[in-house]
Amino acid sequence: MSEKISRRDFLKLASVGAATTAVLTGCGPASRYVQREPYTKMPEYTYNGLSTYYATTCRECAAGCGLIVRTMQGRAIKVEGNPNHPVNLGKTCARGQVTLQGLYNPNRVRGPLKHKRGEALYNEKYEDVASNMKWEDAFQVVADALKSPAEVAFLMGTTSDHLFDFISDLATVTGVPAPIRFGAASMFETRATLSKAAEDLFGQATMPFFDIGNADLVLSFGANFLETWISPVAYNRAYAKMRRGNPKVRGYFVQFESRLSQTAAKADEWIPVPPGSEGQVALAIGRLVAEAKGVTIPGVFESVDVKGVASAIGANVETLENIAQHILAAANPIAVPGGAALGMSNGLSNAEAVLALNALFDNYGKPGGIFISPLSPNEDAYHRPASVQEMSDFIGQMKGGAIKTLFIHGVNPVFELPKSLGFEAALANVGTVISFATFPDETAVQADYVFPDHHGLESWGYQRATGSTLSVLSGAQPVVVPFYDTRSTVDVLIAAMGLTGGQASPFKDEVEFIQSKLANLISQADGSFTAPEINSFSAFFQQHGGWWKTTTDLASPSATDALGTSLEVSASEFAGQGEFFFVPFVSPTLGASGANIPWLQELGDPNTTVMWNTWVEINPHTAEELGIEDDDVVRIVSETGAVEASVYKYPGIRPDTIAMPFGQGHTAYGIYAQGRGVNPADVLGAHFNEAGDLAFAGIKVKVEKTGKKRELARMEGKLGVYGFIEEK
Amino acid sequence: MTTIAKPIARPHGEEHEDPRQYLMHDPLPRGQMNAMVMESMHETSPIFWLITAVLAATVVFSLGYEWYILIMQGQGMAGVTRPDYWGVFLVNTVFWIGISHAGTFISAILRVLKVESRRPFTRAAELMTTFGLVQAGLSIFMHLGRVWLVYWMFPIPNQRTIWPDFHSPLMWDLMAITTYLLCSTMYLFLPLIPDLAMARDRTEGGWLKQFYKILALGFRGTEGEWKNLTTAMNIFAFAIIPVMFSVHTIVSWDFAMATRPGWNSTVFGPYFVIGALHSGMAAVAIVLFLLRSTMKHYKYFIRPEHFNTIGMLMLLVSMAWAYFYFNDYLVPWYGGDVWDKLFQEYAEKGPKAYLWYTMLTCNIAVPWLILWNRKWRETPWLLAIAGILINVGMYLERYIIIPVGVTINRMPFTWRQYEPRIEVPMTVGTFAFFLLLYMLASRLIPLIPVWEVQEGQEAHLIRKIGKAEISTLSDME
Amino acid sequence: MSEAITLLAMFEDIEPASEGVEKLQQLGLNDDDMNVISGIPVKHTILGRPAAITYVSRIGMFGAILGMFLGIFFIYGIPYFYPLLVGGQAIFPIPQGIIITFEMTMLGLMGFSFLGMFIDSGFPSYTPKEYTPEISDGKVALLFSCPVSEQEKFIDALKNAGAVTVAPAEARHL
Amino acid sequence: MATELGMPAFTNQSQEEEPVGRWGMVIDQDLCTGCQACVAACSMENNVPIVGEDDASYGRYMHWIRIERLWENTEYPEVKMTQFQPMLCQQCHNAPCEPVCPVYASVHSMSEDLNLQVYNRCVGTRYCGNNCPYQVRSFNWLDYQDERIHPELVSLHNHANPDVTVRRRGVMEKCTFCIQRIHKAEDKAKSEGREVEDGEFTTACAQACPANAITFGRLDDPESGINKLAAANRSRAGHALEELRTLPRITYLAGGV
Amino acid sequence: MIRNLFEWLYQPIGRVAVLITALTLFSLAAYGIYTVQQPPEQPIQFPHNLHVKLGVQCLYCHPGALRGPSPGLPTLTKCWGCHQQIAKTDTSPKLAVLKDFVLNNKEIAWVPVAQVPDFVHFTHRPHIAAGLNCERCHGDMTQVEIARNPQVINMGWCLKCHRSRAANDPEKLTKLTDCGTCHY
Repeated sequence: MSEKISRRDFLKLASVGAATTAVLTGCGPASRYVQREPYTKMPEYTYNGLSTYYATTCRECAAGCGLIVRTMQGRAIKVEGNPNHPVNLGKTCARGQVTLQGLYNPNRVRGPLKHKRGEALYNEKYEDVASNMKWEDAFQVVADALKSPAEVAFLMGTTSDHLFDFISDLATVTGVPAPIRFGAASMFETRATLSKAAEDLFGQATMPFFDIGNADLVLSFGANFLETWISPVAYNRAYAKMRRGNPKVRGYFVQFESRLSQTAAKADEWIPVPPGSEGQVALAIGRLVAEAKGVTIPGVFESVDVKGVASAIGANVETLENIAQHILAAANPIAVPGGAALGMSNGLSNAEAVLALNALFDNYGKPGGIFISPLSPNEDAYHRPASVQEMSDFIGQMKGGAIKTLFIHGVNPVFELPKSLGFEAALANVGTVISFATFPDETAVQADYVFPDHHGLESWGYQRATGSTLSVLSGAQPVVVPFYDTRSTVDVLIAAMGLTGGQASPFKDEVEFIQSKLANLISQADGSFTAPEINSFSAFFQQHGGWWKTTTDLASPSATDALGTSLEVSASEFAGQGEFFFVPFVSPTLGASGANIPWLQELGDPNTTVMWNTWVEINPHTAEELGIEDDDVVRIVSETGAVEASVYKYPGIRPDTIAMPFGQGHTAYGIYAQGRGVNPADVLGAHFNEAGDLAFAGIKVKVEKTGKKRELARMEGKLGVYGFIEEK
Repeated sequence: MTTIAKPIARPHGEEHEDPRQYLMHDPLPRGQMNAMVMESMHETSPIFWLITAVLAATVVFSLGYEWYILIMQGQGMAGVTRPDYWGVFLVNTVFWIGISHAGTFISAILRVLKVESRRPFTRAAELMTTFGLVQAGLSIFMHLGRVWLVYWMFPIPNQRTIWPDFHSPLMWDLMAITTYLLCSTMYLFLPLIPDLAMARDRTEGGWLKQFYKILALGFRGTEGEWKNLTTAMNIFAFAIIPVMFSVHTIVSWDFAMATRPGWNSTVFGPYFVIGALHSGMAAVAIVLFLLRSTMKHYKYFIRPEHFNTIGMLMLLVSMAWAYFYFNDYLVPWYGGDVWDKLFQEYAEKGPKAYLWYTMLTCNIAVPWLILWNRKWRETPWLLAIAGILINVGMYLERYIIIPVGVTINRMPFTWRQYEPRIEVPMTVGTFAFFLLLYMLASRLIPLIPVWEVQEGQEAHLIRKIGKAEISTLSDME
Repeated sequence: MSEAITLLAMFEDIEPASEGVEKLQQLGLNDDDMNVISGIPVKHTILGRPAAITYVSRIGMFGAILGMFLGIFFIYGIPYFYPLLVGGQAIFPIPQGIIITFEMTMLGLMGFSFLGMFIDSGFPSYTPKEYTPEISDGKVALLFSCPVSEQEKFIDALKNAGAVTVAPAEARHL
Repeated sequence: MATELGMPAFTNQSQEEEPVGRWGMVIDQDLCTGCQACVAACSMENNVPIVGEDDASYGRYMHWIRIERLWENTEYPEVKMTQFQPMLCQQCHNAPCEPVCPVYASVHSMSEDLNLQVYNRCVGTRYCGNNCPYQVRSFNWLDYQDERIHPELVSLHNHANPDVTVRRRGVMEKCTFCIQRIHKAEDKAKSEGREVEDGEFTTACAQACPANAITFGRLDDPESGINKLAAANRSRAGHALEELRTLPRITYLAGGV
Repeated sequence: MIRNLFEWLYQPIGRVAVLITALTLFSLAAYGIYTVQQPPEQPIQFPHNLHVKLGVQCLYCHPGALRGPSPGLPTLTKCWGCHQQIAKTDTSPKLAVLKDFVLNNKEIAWVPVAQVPDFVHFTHRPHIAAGLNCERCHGDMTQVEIARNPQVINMGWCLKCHRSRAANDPEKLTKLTDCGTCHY
């Protein structure tokens, strides 16, 4: 496509864009990429020594924050938040900041590959293996697979983006089964449980939205919304608003969790409750509040025995009563369920109990209360990611050999799924595994073909943002030319469909498909902008980093009988016969898939300040009883497996509980990830809650000494933080 | 000489039977004495050269190679880290500067005070000063992160039109150490000239002859030459004392000026000076013991009376050191600033507490137990052992102040322990280099200032000469 | 006087040497025409000779002043020409000035005394000189020059005074 | 232990007779959630290298800004963590790090009233790091950014910020308040013939902070955001280690109250 | 014999040796200085003097100087923009080089002449804005063919000009002599 024309309409568009926002730039659809020009041949719109800024969307997690990437001479050099983007309002989390180190990561799949399953994608010196086939042949491979639509399956990441839409359409057109979305993030967020609970109470299977920002009292039952939960940046902002948004009232914050998580560290009160008891606690509090209010005890709270609960969590009743008093004093309190509380055999009832507590607070659809998250502009209904139950069913199909070809994109199930589910074994029964992985992750290693997709910063697309009060469709555009010989998966599929001989794709390329999805928005009045025709609209779409409604359309849930129905919160069952509850949690810094980013590895975990490795949190008293010292390597034995990691004597955890971060323990995935730490998913058993989510916190483990010692890299100086007198 | 036979009225003769045990009262013919010194210089056993070779190898490896690694790889090769930005290299610097204080102390202060027993070992001590300072300078350079840019610290005109910052204690340090090194070297050379002339006269041909001839500068010993020499020596003797004190005071200011708990102390100046003398005197004792037991004829020149002098000085200095340390300890302890308290607690109860206790034992208990008895003081090997222990103690003292103490700052979050890495071989290297220099020097220059000894002996003999009535020593000099 | 000859008289000890000096003086030899060479410093009063003049201390003083000005320039001059601010410090500080000035003064003093010793005694000089190695072995030499015509008289006088040898001094390389 | 030490003392600031700085920062510890976004942003903006596990565990991490936390009480169940405290160069007016540098490598910027660290002038005496009460100076112990030693950095260095010098071994470095951004903004303002306005630009850490705990702006403009913020929270406002009278330019707002 | 030490000096061979050594050292030094003073080898021997005499403004080929840190070096399109319309382009043998570049669509890898080290953050814009003309630092291009540095670019040279230009304005002087103005 001719450069000149493209530049001209770029300049035209840019001038318009410049009128609205000075720094944002968007390429017209005609010129696909910013050419990564050498110093001597600069495109006229990149000035020598001056930066060009491109708006795009962060692909590090499913939240869909808007980014502005500063580029210079064709290189992306800094990520900044998009100030106008409703999700993050110009802010970013650590993972968003270092997404560049994914883009320029030393270990990426450099081009289409055919390789033997299990063979590493880089040598022992971590030099990537070169591409060994042409894209044309790659298209043919995909095409052959698509010739028998019934026997293929698509496995995708948590994010609901244009690729998901494309493949869904593909499913309707060619009859391939609907794509399955999954990710460790959604697994630990227990999204299925949340939407199931919403369905039970509001009659609407959707993602509830917790308006923490406008609340003045937050009871969080295991929801670690300041870490990696649904939309960290949005919830961090909401937290700030809750604390200091109202100059007169400082919001109060209580966390019920078995360990002092980063979120709990910011709470005014941390109530260390044993895993699985959150539901009863919620009910008990509800009963106390109702009593204090002097209203008739609603049916939900009748059956609960407050004293029993109090003793069960090792707190005295006064503690709960104080909280009840806080609730009475609060104008608009809110209770948030999440995290380990839901990843239990009784997770669903826990969630429902907490939602019922909100019903008692009577905050449904009120500011500082619970809403139903708005759908994205071009979204027909809420498609939640698959629960682990569904994944295990899917694995069943794979085992059964029903799937001849498996397409995997944006997810690393070999690493993320519990070993006990046997995904890796099931792959053996799949004829062809085609991975679109950008990075040489474990799943790509198990694939027959790797047809690498671009990194998020090199690719077009849009993404449905969660965690915003507005209905947001976040737009992405390439900020640099692809660094390696990668292809956008949509383009690959389009090309392949052309070769199947069957139904060819109606679209010329990815951009055209995206435009088709935007078509119905161009003249919507309540949007952030309108345009006469699609080309300029999609140019604006890139310049603004997306399109969103200007007015909030948070639906208020209709939960008339939330309080009426009696709710039986059974005690949660724990698999395995260890003496310790085992609470895995997503590493706040690494996230589920950040282990290959050097700077994420070097960031200290907020609570333990540990870098570069996996640690086991054990209460100092427990450690003393077991005769374990800091940095001792212990073996965590569950019914299904065992892992070995160094001990961090962590004061902020129940003596009967041990915790471990998820995110490390890769066996591939590049120089910075491989062979570092362990993966707690290896000890998780295949146990599910009523909603089909993995009961990841629902196991008990044994702790065995190994006699080995491996020093944890901690930012803190132990001498100062824990004192030097005890030092040997 | 005729006059030697004369019986001598000794001021302090009563308590000792045989006056001949005092070097000053046991003169030999001057020619013989010169011969003894020359012989001790030039008669070398193969073992000597063996040791020299070993030392040289150590220097090449531990200083040369390891330093090359350090420069190429960066300071990370050493054990320094946050907050222990300073490590063993600076410990060595302080230690060696401390050692170097003995020479000046003995040869300048004792010269000014006219302590007669100083005469035979002034030069041995001055050599320690110069060679010790060489090690100190090297250690500072090892410590620098970019040593190849060290000339930026010299006040020289440059195109950058930017000069060193004399606000910085390190600049004071640079000035002071440079001054001290230059002056002590000159001060070493001045009294050496007549002995070099003597060596020149007693050497026949060969490069040594040339060597001595050049260094002796054509000294003959005319009245004018002597006058100039003695005048210069007197100026030095008086002027170098304040310089010596200033040097170690300024070294202590490197630490005392810092806004760190435990360092920011007013007593550091004198405390460091006395500490320097402590280790210095001890080192002199060791060196004298070595010289006496290895060098030929030195049993004549270095006698128990000298060890007695050194021993008394050591005891005195040790007591003074204890006094200053108590000062430095008591004030923060009583003052009760939380950070200062933690600084002390860390030294006493922290993981490195054993160093603290060893330090106190070596620096106070050892000298006080050994040196109170004259008989023991006059036992060279005992004194040497005491000296070694004291030096261990003083090294630990510096170690506790710098790498151990620097762990404690006002940001408890950063407190970490320091473990030396490449510092260990390089420290060994500096010690080897010091010994090497000393051994080589002992082959080239007379370690005994013969003419001073002879002068002293003359002084003790002469009663009535020519026109002048001599009643006291001071008239003689 | 006609042409002079330089003689070197060797004495076993200082006392005869001083007598020798006295003899020469009695014979009317000028103090400037004689010099005593000894292995150890001998005070002039012992020999009954006028004190030797030395400029070392004056040169040293000059050096001290020079060093002081250099120090003052370092601490006050440089910041004047190239002012740079560092936290909480005056551009022209007094206490630091004292330190630097002190060190430079001392360096100047000693450095110049050292040089002064060289300059004043004409070191280094490797030209042939009247000298004999025995001097460093304890002998005391009396070097003087007298008219050739009267040399016998002087020699006898010194012999009486206890000179071991009195011989024409030949200048030799040391 | 940690309790008796406590965090740096917070006292009401008494700021008469003290020179007003030019650039300042307000950090609200009540809002800081310890999420490390500022650290990542700072490192990306300023080419701060990673040092790897071994050196990091020995305390050689190069972070220009670190999130500190201590324990008020380590006894279960009354466990209490102190508020997260982002610790970065306080840009003191009377900076203890400056006068001790023998070569003017750590020098005060008279025009911006910041502490400068001139990398190319540094000879590595490390006195400044020693003398910094906040221990926020990091030293390049090894060649962490040398591509010959770390070939994997060749591709990673594509995102190196050309406005910031890449440091080599033996050089001290520290937070600069993103002086390259200050200069960009001033240059822009100058080209438009005006003064830099408050909030016209901000530092990388403040820009990233999701909870808006970090605010950066003009200190000499009484109407600026930071001054307003500090005034509004006078009761919580204080400086780290104020007793040292280093006159830091960063005001901390105590959290948890 | 002090002479003995330097005996060899009095032999003719010794003197010759000394002479040779001295000459070598001197010529080495001279060569070193000469090389750093020479303009680097450029892909095209671009005659600045000619173009300037033809009235081409500096900023035409180095436009970045007006708005940013680096002035930039002209790209092929820029050269060709004029030269394709100039008859001389086809005839002149010197311009064959340029044609060759164009026809093979190679980039011209100009070698920057006036460079500062990476720890110096120099921006052209304020200097132009301050009314400095290019030859103030880059020399009179009507005189030279290949661009060369009229002087050694070092800190003293920068500061000299900064001081002189801000002599009467203390605030400006502070700003212009501040370390942080160039080094960060």
